[in-house]
Amino acid sequence: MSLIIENLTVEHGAIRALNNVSFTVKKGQLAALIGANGAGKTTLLRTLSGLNKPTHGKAHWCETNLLHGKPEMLVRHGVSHVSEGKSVIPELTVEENLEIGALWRSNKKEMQESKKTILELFPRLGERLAQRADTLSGGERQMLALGRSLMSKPELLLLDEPSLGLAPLVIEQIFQSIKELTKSMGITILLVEQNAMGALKIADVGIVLNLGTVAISGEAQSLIADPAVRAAYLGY
Amino acid sequence: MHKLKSNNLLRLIGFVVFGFFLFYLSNAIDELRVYQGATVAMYVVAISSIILLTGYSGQVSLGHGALLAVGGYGAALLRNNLHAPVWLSFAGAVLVAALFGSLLGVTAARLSGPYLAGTTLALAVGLPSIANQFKFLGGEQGLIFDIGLPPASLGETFSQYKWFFWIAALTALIAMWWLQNLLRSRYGRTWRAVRTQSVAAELAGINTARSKVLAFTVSAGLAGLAGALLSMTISTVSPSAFPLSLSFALATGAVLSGVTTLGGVMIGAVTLVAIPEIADAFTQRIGASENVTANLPGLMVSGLLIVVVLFVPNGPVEQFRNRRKK
Amino acid sequence: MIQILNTVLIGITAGSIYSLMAIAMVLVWRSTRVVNFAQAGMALLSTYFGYEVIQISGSYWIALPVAMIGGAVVASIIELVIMRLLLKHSSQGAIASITPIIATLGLLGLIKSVIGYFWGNQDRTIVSPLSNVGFTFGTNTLAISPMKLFIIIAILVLVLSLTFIFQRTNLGLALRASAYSPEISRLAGIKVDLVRTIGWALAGAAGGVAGMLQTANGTGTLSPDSLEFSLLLAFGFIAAVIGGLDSLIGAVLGALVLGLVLAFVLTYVGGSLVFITAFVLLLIILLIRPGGIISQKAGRRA
Amino acid sequence: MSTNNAALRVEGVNISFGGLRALNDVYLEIGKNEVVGLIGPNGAGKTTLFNALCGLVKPDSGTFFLDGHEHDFPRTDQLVDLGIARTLQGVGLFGDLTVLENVMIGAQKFAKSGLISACFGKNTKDEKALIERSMHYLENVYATGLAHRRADTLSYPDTKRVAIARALVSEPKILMLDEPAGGLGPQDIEWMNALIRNLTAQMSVLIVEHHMDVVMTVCSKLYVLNFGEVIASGNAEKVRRDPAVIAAYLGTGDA
Amino acid sequence: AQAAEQGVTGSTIKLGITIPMTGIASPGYNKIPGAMKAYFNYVNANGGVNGRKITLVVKDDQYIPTLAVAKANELILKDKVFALIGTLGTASTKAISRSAQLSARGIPALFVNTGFSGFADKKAYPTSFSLLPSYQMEAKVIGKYLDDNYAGKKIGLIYQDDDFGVDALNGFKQAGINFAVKIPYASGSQGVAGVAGTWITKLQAAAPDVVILFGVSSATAAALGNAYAYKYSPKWILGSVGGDATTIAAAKKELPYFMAGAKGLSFAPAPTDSSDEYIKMFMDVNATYNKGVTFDNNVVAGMTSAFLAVQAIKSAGVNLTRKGLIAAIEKNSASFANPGLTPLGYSATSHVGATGYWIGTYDATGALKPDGGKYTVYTTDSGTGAVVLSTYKRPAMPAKGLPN
Ligand SMILES: Nc1ncnc2c1ncn2[C@@H]1O[C@H](COP(=O)(O)OP(=O)(O)OP(=O)(O)O)[C@@H](O)[C@H]1O
Ligand SMILES: Nc1ncnc2c1ncn2[C@@H]1O[C@H](COP(=O)(O)OP(=O)(O)OP(=O)(O)O)[C@@H](O)[C@H]1O
Ligand SMILES: [Mg+2]
Ligand SMILES: [Mg+2]
Repeated sequence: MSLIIENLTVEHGAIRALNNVSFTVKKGQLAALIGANGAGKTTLLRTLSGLNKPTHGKAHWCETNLLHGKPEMLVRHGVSHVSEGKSVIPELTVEENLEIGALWRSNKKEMQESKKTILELFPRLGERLAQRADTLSGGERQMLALGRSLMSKPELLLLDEPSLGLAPLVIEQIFQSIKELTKSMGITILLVEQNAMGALKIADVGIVLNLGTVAISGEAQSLIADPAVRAAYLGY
Repeated sequence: MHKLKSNNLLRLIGFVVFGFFLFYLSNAIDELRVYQGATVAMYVVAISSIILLTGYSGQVSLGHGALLAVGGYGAALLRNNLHAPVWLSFAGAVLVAALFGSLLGVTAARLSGPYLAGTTLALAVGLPSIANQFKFLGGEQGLIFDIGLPPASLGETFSQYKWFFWIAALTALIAMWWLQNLLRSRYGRTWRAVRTQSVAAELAGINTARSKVLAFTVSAGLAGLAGALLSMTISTVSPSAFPLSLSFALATGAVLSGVTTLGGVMIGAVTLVAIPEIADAFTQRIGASENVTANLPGLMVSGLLIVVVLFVPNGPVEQFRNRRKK
Repeated sequence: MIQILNTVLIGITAGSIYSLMAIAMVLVWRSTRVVNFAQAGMALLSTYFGYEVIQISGSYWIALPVAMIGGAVVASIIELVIMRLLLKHSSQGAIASITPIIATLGLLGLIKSVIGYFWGNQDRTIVSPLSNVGFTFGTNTLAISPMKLFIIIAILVLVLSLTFIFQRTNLGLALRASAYSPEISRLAGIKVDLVRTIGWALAGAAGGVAGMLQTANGTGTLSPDSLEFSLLLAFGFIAAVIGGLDSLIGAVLGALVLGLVLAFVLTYVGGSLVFITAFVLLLIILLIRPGGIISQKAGRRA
Repeated sequence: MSTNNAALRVEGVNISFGGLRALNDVYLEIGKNEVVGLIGPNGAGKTTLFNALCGLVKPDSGTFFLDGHEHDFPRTDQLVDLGIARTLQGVGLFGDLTVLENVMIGAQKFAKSGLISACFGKNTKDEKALIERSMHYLENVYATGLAHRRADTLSYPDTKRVAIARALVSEPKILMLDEPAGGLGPQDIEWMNALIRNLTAQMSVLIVEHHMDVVMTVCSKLYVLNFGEVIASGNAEKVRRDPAVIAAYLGTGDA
Repeated sequence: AQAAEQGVTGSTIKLGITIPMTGIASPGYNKIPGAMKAYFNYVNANGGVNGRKITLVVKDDQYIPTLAVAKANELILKDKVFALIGTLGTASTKAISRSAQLSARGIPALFVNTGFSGFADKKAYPTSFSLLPSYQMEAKVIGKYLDDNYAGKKIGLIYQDDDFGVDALNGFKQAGINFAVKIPYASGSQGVAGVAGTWITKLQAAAPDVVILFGVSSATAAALGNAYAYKYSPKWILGSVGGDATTIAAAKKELPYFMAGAKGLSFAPAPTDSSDEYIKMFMDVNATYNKGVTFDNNVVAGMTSAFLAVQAIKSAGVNLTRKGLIAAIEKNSASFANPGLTPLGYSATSHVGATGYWIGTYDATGALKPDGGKYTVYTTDSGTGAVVLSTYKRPAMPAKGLPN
C-alpha cells in the first residue's frame, strides 16, 4: 500500500527529462521532492497524473497503475495533482473553480461539506466566492488551486510548488495544513518544492532529483543534516 | 553582425533570380498555365496579406474578399475615370484599401478573435451589396478594368495573358520583397510580440492598438493590390467576383501556406488554383453519375482542407523544417 | 399602425429564426471554443433526415425529434473524429485562432457534397405542419401565424432549458470548464472528451431543430445549396456575436435586435439595405461593447 | 517625510474593484539609486499598486510624482519613455520570439527606421544598433549564449534572466520587479541578489517579493501593505521587527 | 484543305459551358447543361449535324466571375472547345467575354443566359449572342399590357436592385408606368428571414391594384408565400425569370394554386403545352435522354439553346469555322427552326435573340396558359421602339426535331 515508482523514464522529444527514477512513498507519508530548476520534478508529477506519457518504467499507487490512466480517471482512484503555476480556470468564479474538483462525485451534499472545510482552511477564498478567478492575486490563485484539489478528497496528492508566490506566513500555514492532511486524513503527499528547507522540515522522507535521476533519498531529517544536500539545495 | 546586411541583400538577389526564373517560365509554358500563373501571383499577394494579419498580428479576418473588392473597384475607378496608367491605378488600389483598412482596423484592434471574425464576415457579406446602391460602381455587372494590350514592342505574338502574368508576377515579387523586409524588421517583431503577450509588449513601450491598426492597414493595402490584380485577370470588377467564398478561400490558402510563415505562400496559392482543376479532371476521368460529377470536386477540396488542418496545421514548410531539425 | 405592429412581429419572428442558429453556434463555442461554421451544414443534413422521415411516416412531428437526434449523432461523430484530432494538433499559437474555423469550413463543404451526392442537387420540400396564415385581427391579418408562434415558443423552451443546463447543472459547469481549460478540467476529474462530445451533440440537436423549423417556416425548400441555410449561418453568427458569444440569452437577444433592426430598416428606410445594415449594426454594437451585448467583464491583465 | 528629489513618489492612491477596496490611501516613495521592497500578505494589493504605477489599472484617486514633478499616472506604453521598466509576475516573455528578439522589443525606443525604409531593407544599421545594445544587456545577465534560442524553450531561471535583460535594455531610471525570485532555487536567488545590488549604481529599484532572504539582502527600505493599506514602512531591519508586520505577514516561524 | 478549326474534327464538335452547378445560384439552372446534353445526344444518336456529333464539356463556375473566366479559359485552352454556350449571369458573361478575349480570338459565345440588354451591342460583344429577350423588352411589354388593361390603376413593383431590375425600371419608364410603390431588394436577401414579410406589409400599406414581381424565382416564391400568409391578394404579374412554376411549386405545395390567376410572360411555349410540337418533342427527348429529370422551364431553356445551336451549326455548313458560324447566325437566323414564339433578332447589327413575349395566365396547377387559348405575342426592342403585336410565324419543326 504505497506509491511505488520503478525505473521511470520520460522523454520530451530529444530531451530525457527523467532517467530510470525509482523510489517508494509509504501510504500516509509526506514525501518532499526537491532539486534544482529543470531537474525533472514537474515532469515526474505530470507523468504520475497521466498528463505525460512515459518512455518506460512502472508507477503504482496501491492497486492503480498510474501510467495507464487518463488524469480524469486517476482522480477517481484518489490521485490529485495541483499543477505548477496557479492552475485555476480564470474565466470561472472562485466558487465554480472549487466545485469542478468534486463534480465527478456528483454528490451535492458531499460537495457542500468539502467546500466548507476548504473555506475554513482558506478564509480569503470565502470572501471572493463570486469573483472571477482571474481577479485574484497570485497567492490567492495558489490557494484556490490547492482548494480545488482537496475538493476531490484525494488519497494521493501531487503538489507542484504550492508555496510559489505565497507570503511567508501563509506558507507556514499551508505547510502546517499539508502536514495535518497527511496525519488527520491519511493523505499521502508528494510535495515538489523549491523551498527545500521548508518542505523537508515537514516531510517524512525526502527525494533529491538531479538532472532526471534520483541523487539522494532518505529520511527527511537525515537529508537536512546531510552537508552535501545543505550546500547544494538548502542554500547554506 | 555583418550577417544582417547580407541577409537583406541576399533576399533581394533571391527575388531577382526568382523573377528571371518566372520570366523564363512564362516563355516555356502554354497559355492556360500563363493565365493561371497570373492568378497564382494574385493569390500570393492576397494570402500574404492574411498571413501578415493573422500569423503575425494575431487578428483573424474572414472578410478579406471585401478588402480585395475595395482595391479592385479603386483601381477600376481610377483607370476608367481619371485614365490613370496601370501602375498608378494599382498604387491607388493599395492606398484606397489601406485607408479603408485603417478605419476598419480601429474597430478591429478592440475586438478579440471570434468577434473580429464575425465583424469581418459581416463585412464580406455586406460590402459587395453596396455596389448596387451607387450608379458609379456599375451595379451587378460591375465595371470594366482594362489594362490595355501589351506594348507593341514586345512583338506580335506576345499574348494578353503573358502580359497579365508579367504584370502580376512583377507586382507580386515587389510586394513580397517589401513584405519580407517588413516582417523581418522591427515591425514584424512588434506584431508577433503584441500577438503573444500584449501586456508585456505595452510595458516595452509599444502602443498595442496602434500596432494592430498598422498591421490591418498594411494587410488591407496588400489585399487591395491583390484585388486590383484579380480585377485585371478578369478584366472587370463586379460584386459577385468577391463572394464570401473568396474570403474563405483566402483564409484556406493561408492555412495551406502555414499561417505563421511567409515561406509556404506559393504552396497555398498554387493549391488554390490547381485543386479545382485537378478535381475536375479527376471527376471527368472517372466519368461518374451526375451526383458524383457535381459533388466530387467540392468533396475533394474540402477533404484535402480537413486533412491539412488536422495533420499539417502549421503548413507544409514549417512541417518540413521541424522534420529536418529532428 | 398595423404596419408598425407587423414590422415588429416580422422582426421578432425573423429574430427567432436567427437565434436558432445563433444558439447552436454559442453551444459549440461555449463547450469547445470553436466557431463552428459547419453548423449550417449539420443543420441541413439533419433536416434531410427529417425530410426522409416525413417521406416515410408523413408526420412532421415524428421528423422533428428524429432530426434532433440525427443532428446530435452527426455532431458527436464530427467531434469524435475530427475536432479531437484538431485540438491535439493545433491548440496553441496564431494558428489556433484560425485552423478550427478553416476546419469547420472544410466540413461545411464536405457535408454539402455528401448531401449533394445522396439527395442530388434538386429541391426537396417540407410542408409546414401548422398553418402559415397569419392570425386575423378585425380586418387586419397579423404577421404571426400558428407556425411562427410555435417557433417562438420552441425557442423560448430551448433557450431556457439550455441556459438552465449551463448555469445550474454539473454538466453545464463541466462544459464551461472543459472549454476554458481542458488540462485543468482533466486534473479536476472531468471527462473532458466526453463532455466536449456532449457539447457538440447538444449543438447538433439545436441545429436540427433550427433546420426543421426554418425550412417549414421559410420557402419550404431544401437543397444542398439552400440559400436560406448559408444566410442563416451568416446571420446566426452575426446575431451570436452581437449578443456576446458566451451567452445563450445573449444569442437570442442579439438575434432579436438584429431581426427588429432589419425589419424596421427594410420597411422604413430601404429595401435593399439588408446586408450592409447587418454589418453596420454589428459594428456599432461592438464599438460600444466589444464583447457583445451580454459580455463578461474582462479579467485583470497582470 | 517627502523629499523632493525622489525618483518616484505616489500619494493618496485609492483603488477599488466593485465593493473591494484594493488600495486605501497608499503612499510610496522611491529615492534615487535606492532599492525599495514592497511586501505584504497575498492579496494585500502589491501587484495592484504596481499595475497602477504602470497604467494597467486606473486609480480612483492619487497623485504621481516623477523626479519631483507632478505627472498624470502614465499610460502603459509611455513608461519606457518616462524611464520606467517593469517585469511581470508571470514573466511574460514572447514565447515564439528568440531571446535576442525579446530583448530587442525592449530596446524598441531606440529604433529609428520607419516603415518605408524597413520595406526597402534600409534598416540594417538601425537593426545592428539594436542588436548590439541587446547583446550588451544579455551579457549583463550572463545570457549571451541563449540569444538565438526560442524563448519558450528556456529553463525557468533563464526566462527570468531574459525578462530582466528586456527590462534593462530600455535603460530605465526606475526598475520594477514583480517577484523576481519566485520559483528560483538557492543558487539562482543568490545570483539575482547580486544582480539587483549591482543595478543601484544606475537606477532605483522597486521589488515585490515574498522571499524574505532576498528582501532583506537587497532592500534598503520597505513598505508593508496589508488589506490595501501601508501598515509599516522604513528601514528594512526596523520593519522586520515590527509586531504588526510579524502578525500580518512574516509569522514567527522560519519556514 | 485548310487546318480544321479548334474543337472540330471530321466527326465531332466540342462545345463548352460554364454555369453554376453548385452554389446558391445553382438550383434550377443546374438542369440546363443536362437538358442540352440530352438534346445533343438525341441528335448524335440520329446521325449528328453534318455528320458530326456534338459533345458538351460542363464546368461549374459557382456563379463567380473569377471562376467563370478560369473555367472558360480551361474550356478554350485545355479542352479546346469550338465555342462556348449558355453562360449564365451578366457579370460572368461580361468577364468571360473580356478576359477570355472572345472577340479577339473570334470564339463564339452562343445563347448566353442573361437578359441584360448590353449584349445587344454587337460592337462591344461581336461574338456573343443572347437568347432571352432583354429585361427592358419584358418591362415594355408589361407596360403595354398595363396600359391596355389597367389604365389609371395603382401599380406596385418588387424588383431586384441590380442590373436585372434596373434594366426593367428603364423599360417601365419608357412605357410611361408610374408606380404607387417600388420595393427594391438586394440579390440574395430574399432568403433572409423576415425580408419578404416586409415587402408585403409595404404593399398592404400602399394598396396597389396590380403588383409586378420582377425578381428571381426564389424571390417570387417568397413574395407569394408571404402574401398568402398575410392574406394579401392583389392582381399579380410575374416576370418571366421568376415565374417558373416548377421552382415555385417545389417551394410550396400551396403556391401554384396561389399563382392561379396571376399574369405571366414567356417567349417560348409553356412547358405544359404538349400540343406544341416542339414541347412534345422535348418532352420525349427528356424522357429518354435525361431520365428522372422533371420537365420544366429550365429544361425547355436548355433544349431550346441546344436546338438553336444545332440549327446554327447546320446552317454554317460542312466546312465549319467560328467565323462561318457567327456569319450564319447573323445571316440565316430568320429561317432557324426554334420553339420561340417571337422572331429572332440576330442580324449583322444586333445579337439579341428573342424579341418579345406573350402574356398569359397561370392556372391552378401553376401552368402558364395563353389567354383565350391562343398565344398573343408582342414584340419590341431594347431601345425606344414601340411594342407591337407580332405577326411572326414560327418555322415549322423539322421532322422529328432533327437538323435535316
Ligand atoms: N514540454 C516540454 N518539451 C520539451 N522539454 C521539456 C518540456 N517540459 C519540460 N522539459 C524539459 O525537461 C526537463 C525537466 O523539466 P521539469 O519542468 O520537469 O523540471 P522541474 O524540476 O520541474 O523544474 P522547475 O523547478 O524549474 O519547475 C527540463 O530540461 C525541461 O527543459
Ligand atoms: N480586477 C479585479 N477585480 C476584483 N478584484 C481584484 C481585481 N484585481 C485585484 N483584485 C483583488 O485585489 C486584491 C489585491 O490583489 P493584488 O494582486 O494586488 O495582490 P498582491 O498583493 O499582489 O498579492 P500576491 O502577493 O498574492 O500576488 C486581491 O484580493 C484581489 O482579489
Ligand atoms: Mg517544475
Ligand atoms: Mg501579486
